[in-house]
Amino acid sequence: MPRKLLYREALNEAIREEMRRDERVFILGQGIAARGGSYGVTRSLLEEFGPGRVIDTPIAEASITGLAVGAAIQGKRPIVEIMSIDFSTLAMDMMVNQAAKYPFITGGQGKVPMVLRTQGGADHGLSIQHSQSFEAFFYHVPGLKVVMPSTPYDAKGLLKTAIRDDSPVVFIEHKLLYETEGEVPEGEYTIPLGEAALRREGADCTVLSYSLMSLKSMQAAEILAGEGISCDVLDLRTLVPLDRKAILDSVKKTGRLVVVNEAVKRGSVASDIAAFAAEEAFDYLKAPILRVSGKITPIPYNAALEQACVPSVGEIVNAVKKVMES
Amino acid sequence: MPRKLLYREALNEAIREEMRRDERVFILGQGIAARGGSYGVTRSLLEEFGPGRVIDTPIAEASITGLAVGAAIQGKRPIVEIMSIDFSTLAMDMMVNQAAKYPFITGGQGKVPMVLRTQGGADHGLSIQHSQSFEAFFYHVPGLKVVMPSTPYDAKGLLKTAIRDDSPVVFIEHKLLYETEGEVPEGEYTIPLGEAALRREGADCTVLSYSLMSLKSMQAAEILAGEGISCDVLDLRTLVPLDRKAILDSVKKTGRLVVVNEAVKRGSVASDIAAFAAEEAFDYLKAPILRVSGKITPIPYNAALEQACVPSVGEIVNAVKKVMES
Amino acid sequence: MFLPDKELLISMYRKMRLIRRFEETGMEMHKLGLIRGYFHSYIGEEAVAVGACSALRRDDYIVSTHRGHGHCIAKGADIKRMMAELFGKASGYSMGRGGSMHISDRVTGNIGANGIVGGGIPLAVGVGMGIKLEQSDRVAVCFFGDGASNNGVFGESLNLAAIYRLPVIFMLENNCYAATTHVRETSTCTDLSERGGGYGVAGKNIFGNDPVEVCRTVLEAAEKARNGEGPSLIEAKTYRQYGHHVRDKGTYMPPQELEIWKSRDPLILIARSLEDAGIDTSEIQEIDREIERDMKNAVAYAKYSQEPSVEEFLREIQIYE
Amino acid sequence: MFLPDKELLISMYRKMRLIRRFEETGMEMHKLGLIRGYFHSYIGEEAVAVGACSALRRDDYIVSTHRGHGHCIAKGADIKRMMAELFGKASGYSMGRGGSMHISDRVTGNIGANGIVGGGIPLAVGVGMGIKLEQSDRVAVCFFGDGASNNGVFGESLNLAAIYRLPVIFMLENNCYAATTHVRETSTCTDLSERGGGYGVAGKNIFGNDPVEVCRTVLEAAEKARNGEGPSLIEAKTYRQYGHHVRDKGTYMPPQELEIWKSRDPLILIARSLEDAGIDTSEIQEIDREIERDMKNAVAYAKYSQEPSVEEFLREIQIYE
Ligand SMILES: Cc1ncc(C[n+]2csc(CCOP(=O)(O)OP(=O)(O)O)c2C)c(N)n1
Ligand SMILES: Cc1ncc(C[n+]2csc(CCOP(=O)(O)OP(=O)(O)O)c2C)c(N)n1
Ligand SMILES: [Mg+2]
Ligand SMILES: [Mg+2]
Repeated sequence: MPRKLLYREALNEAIREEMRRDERVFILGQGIAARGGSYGVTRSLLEEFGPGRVIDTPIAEASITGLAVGAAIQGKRPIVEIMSIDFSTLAMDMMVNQAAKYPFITGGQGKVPMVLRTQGGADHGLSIQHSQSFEAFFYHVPGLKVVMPSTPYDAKGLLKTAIRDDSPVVFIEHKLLYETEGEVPEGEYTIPLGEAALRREGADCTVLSYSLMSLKSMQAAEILAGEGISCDVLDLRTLVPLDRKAILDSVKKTGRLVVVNEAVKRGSVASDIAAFAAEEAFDYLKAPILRVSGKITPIPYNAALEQACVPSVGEIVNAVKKVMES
Repeated sequence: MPRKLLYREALNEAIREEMRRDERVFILGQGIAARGGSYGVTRSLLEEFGPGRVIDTPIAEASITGLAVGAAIQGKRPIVEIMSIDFSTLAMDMMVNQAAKYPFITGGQGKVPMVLRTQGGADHGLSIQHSQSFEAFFYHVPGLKVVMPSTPYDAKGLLKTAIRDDSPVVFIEHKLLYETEGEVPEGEYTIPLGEAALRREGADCTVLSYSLMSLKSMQAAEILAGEGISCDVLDLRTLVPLDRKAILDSVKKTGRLVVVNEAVKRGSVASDIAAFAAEEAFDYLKAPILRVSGKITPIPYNAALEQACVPSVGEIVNAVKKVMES
Repeated sequence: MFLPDKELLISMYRKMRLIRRFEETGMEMHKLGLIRGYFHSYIGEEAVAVGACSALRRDDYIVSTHRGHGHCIAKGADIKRMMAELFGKASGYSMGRGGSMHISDRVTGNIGANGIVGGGIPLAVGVGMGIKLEQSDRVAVCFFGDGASNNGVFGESLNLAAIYRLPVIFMLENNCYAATTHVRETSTCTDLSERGGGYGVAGKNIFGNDPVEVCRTVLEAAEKARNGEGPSLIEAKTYRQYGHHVRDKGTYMPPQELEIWKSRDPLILIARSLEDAGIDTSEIQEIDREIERDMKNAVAYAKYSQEPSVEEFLREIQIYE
Repeated sequence: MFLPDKELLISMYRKMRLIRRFEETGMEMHKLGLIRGYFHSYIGEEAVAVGACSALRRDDYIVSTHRGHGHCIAKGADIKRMMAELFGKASGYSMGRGGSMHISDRVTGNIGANGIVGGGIPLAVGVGMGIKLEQSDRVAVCFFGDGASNNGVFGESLNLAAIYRLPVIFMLENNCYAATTHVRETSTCTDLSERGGGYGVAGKNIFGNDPVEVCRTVLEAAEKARNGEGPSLIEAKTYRQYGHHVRDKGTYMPPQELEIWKSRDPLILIARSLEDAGIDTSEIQEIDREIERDMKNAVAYAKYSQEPSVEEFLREIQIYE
């Protein structure tokens, strides 16, 4: 029977394996050592690797991120954990103006092999400043790679690759995925950045998403299948580099595209992918490209309001049905 | 003869008039008092309003922005100048998690009538960390308004409106516009946020842009007119709120859309507008929606490289010609 | 020297007790599933908020934190609307949109709590600038934690307040922990108040579990601020008697440490002061009974208040389009 | 006590003089339109970079600023490639992509300049962490200005370096100005080195125009760092003898202030030290002549180097897709 792990366990294993493999890898963040991180991802790493390589930090998001950048330039392979992507606003300068730019500044000589691990997404009533989805910020910045896995298997394989990558990688987890389970083989494996996964094949419409929304898209596709509509469900897995070929292949095949993400619709990655398709696959399109995204609002606390802001399976189903009418 | 002013003079007049009109208005930033700002926008305000309302600050972008947020909550109408939008990365938390959220947190009771004035864009070899276009960051954040005027007339009228607005407004100038001249009437006027300006009417294609790129789009339209292609040139002026109606009206009329902006193409405002059109005007489109945007790279120093990264008039012309072929 | 009168002692006791009971009740409600999200209890730290706010006028401002219920109550917030907010109800301070980490109250000058650690510090400086521009003699008290003092905005903001001589009192609540991290691990200095000097803000260290000492210190700082003599930094040493939030059991907190601090629990100390001042136990019991009644009412109010309407919400957020 | 030998004095003179001439030449080239963008001259501050780097080993690191030419040269950069970078040429340190504010040099351990004021400070802490992980005895010197010390990362980073005991020397170049703003206006303290104490980093104040004093202080700090005793903060008082950048005339700088500082120009002071040490003027004149020749060569190299190819550039940036 294939082994199953939780998403957080898969991440833990990835970090552990890479720390064993390469002594230049170290990890720092708030409460990641003895406590094992807010979501348990770094549990018992301290015991194995000691306080020199598993480092608790003060609340100083800008400078701990900058520390990672500096250490990466110096030749280490740091992983910095920002507890919540909402707080990455404090580290923006270090990511945007330092990490992303350094290889360019040095004509490619200087590498910045660091990973910024963080988590986003709405739930549990964490509300306004603990529920946001900010991948669009990083997506817009040349020099950063952006990874958003949806399964334990991908989480492990992509994090290992991210740690080995010579560019700064923003690795964004989702708070609702940590306790999800999935198959993760025992042996060593990695997944290259920039390859989308076709989760389900269909002929009528492409449903494109990533992170938690991939799971919801699969549920929607299941429902739609029951109504005779078959979907390609494409999980991007990495946003930068973007698997343009997979997107175009699917859209050219189905002629219809629904892009789903949890982030606020305006200025989202979904918008960018829709624009890309409208530019590159226009002649194949049979219907408007619809985006199913988070509402344009801060995320509220009340459970019903909170849920109203996040794309639902029903909304995805409706969007697909709508494009099927064209 | 109608009066002409430089863009920076128009901005100066807007600030001066609003400071005269409302004693709650004050301005702070680095070198904005005696020095009059890096681009001369705040010249001689110190003399008229004194150091209590025209305030030089240390290099502390996060906290001077936070100061503005706090003072706005308390009932003032601060204008904070961030010398270069590249440095707004340091103030992201204050804009994204504080300014944008406060009215929501208080159920609309708490207002944040502040303006963050800054400037972006590439030229003069200012290179990697002084040339960027970051409007997409702010555009993605519900609760912020975003204004990017291209003419002295708009600069004045929109800045006055921004100062009077009860929401936080990010007002983005362009370093190449400060010394451009245009008509600015003597009397008091304001321009509402959320109204695009149709700079030129045509039937074949809509060229949509804002800030400096509006000027380049007009030049492109002129060239295209000489070749028998007539364009609607739409200058958005404000990005949030977005004049969706003007966009749709034009695109439905011409059936073709080219979106131009200077920012890096991936994840840009241009992408979002293209996605919007692909969603809402699909049935009217005769051709792919093309984006003419900044190259996906940090901005280099060398003059030829720098210019290669910024959209040129020629690229706009070519994009329009390309969609005309469809 | 400042000596509190009976009235002040009683009013401080009342507020401290109310905070204690509010937190206990809230934690219970959280366990029952009636409150969601993060709930950071102020138990053990009541003397800081109450001592500080007792030194303030109603028209003075405070800026609060994620651990903000105590600040709200100390400044005079309505516990019914607070509890309603925790229940996510339309009658709550944020119409159910914010929850525990986002309560603000215009009426009592509470600029609001903050989910970003350190996020309120620059805002307090702005409030101080607003006051200065009005040339009024109000002050702003900025509450923040030991953890927040490691966020860069702390140093930036102290410096701004100093150079502009703003009427801001930086009230550092050193409760020994930032989440699960002991303050020893995030600073090599014993006293965080030492961080003020280099920015031109005189720092002071006080025992934060004695509301009288806190009140006295803030009164002095406020007088200075009202006289245009600028900001102060006060480090109040106190202790978080529970885990970081409701679901954190605080297993990393050494039992002896907890015991020592429980032996100087602020409610024990204020009770002793009441006794010393010759205040009758029956009077205190009466206050306790009133508080129980008020708490019950608050919970009932929260329970029976309406949920916010999703439709209305979706209509209202169109302003963000 | 540390006493510099002749060789050290001469080598310091050579570097200081080279920096001076590099800056003078660069400003000239800027006025001729051969250099674009910002050009921040280090004239008047040469003793800080040269004094500090003379205390370092070649395998030690430095982190630089927007006013970084002096740091480059002091650590041993090749002025030909520096000038080529300023000319935007393919042979420049950043292949013409960065210009004045972005020169770095792996060979000499120069992590690089920075267009973000304060941006390098956390990076230096990271370099220090990298050294610590290697358990080597290298050190990192982090140069930054008085203005940068108001950026929040300053306090954050000092604290990080202190708690992890990192081998980082924070070298605050107080040249009296941050752009057009006098340090008096941005700090109420006379000594910015006072900011260290609260973060657990001992601060020291020195006269920054005397390279011997700078070298001695950095040697001590480096020894401490190499012994695992952690970071230091050194404030070097110096003066920016020109406007903020080439096009800033510096009209706001009081003439008396400038005069006082010109009377203690670091090049005058080192020349005096050379004299005191009995070094022959002919030897010095020979050095000056060599520098002139090297400068000429550097300009020629820059001039005749190739422009970077736009096509190649556009091909290369595809890695960002
Ligand atoms: C910028 C930021 N980083 C991290 C967090 C997560 N977090 C919430 S409370 C907390 C601890 C805060 O410690 P302190 O400032 O001492 O306040 P206390 O909780 O002790 O009252 C942390 C790390 C956050 N909310 N914001
Ligand atoms: C974060 C940031 N804010 C503002 C600027 C604009 N700026 C460039 S240099 C400078 C002054 C820096 O002063 P200081 O740190 O004292 O260094 P100095 O120029 O005196 O060497 C300013 C404000 C910047 N580059 N980065
Ligand atoms: Mg604490
Ligand atoms: Mg300076």
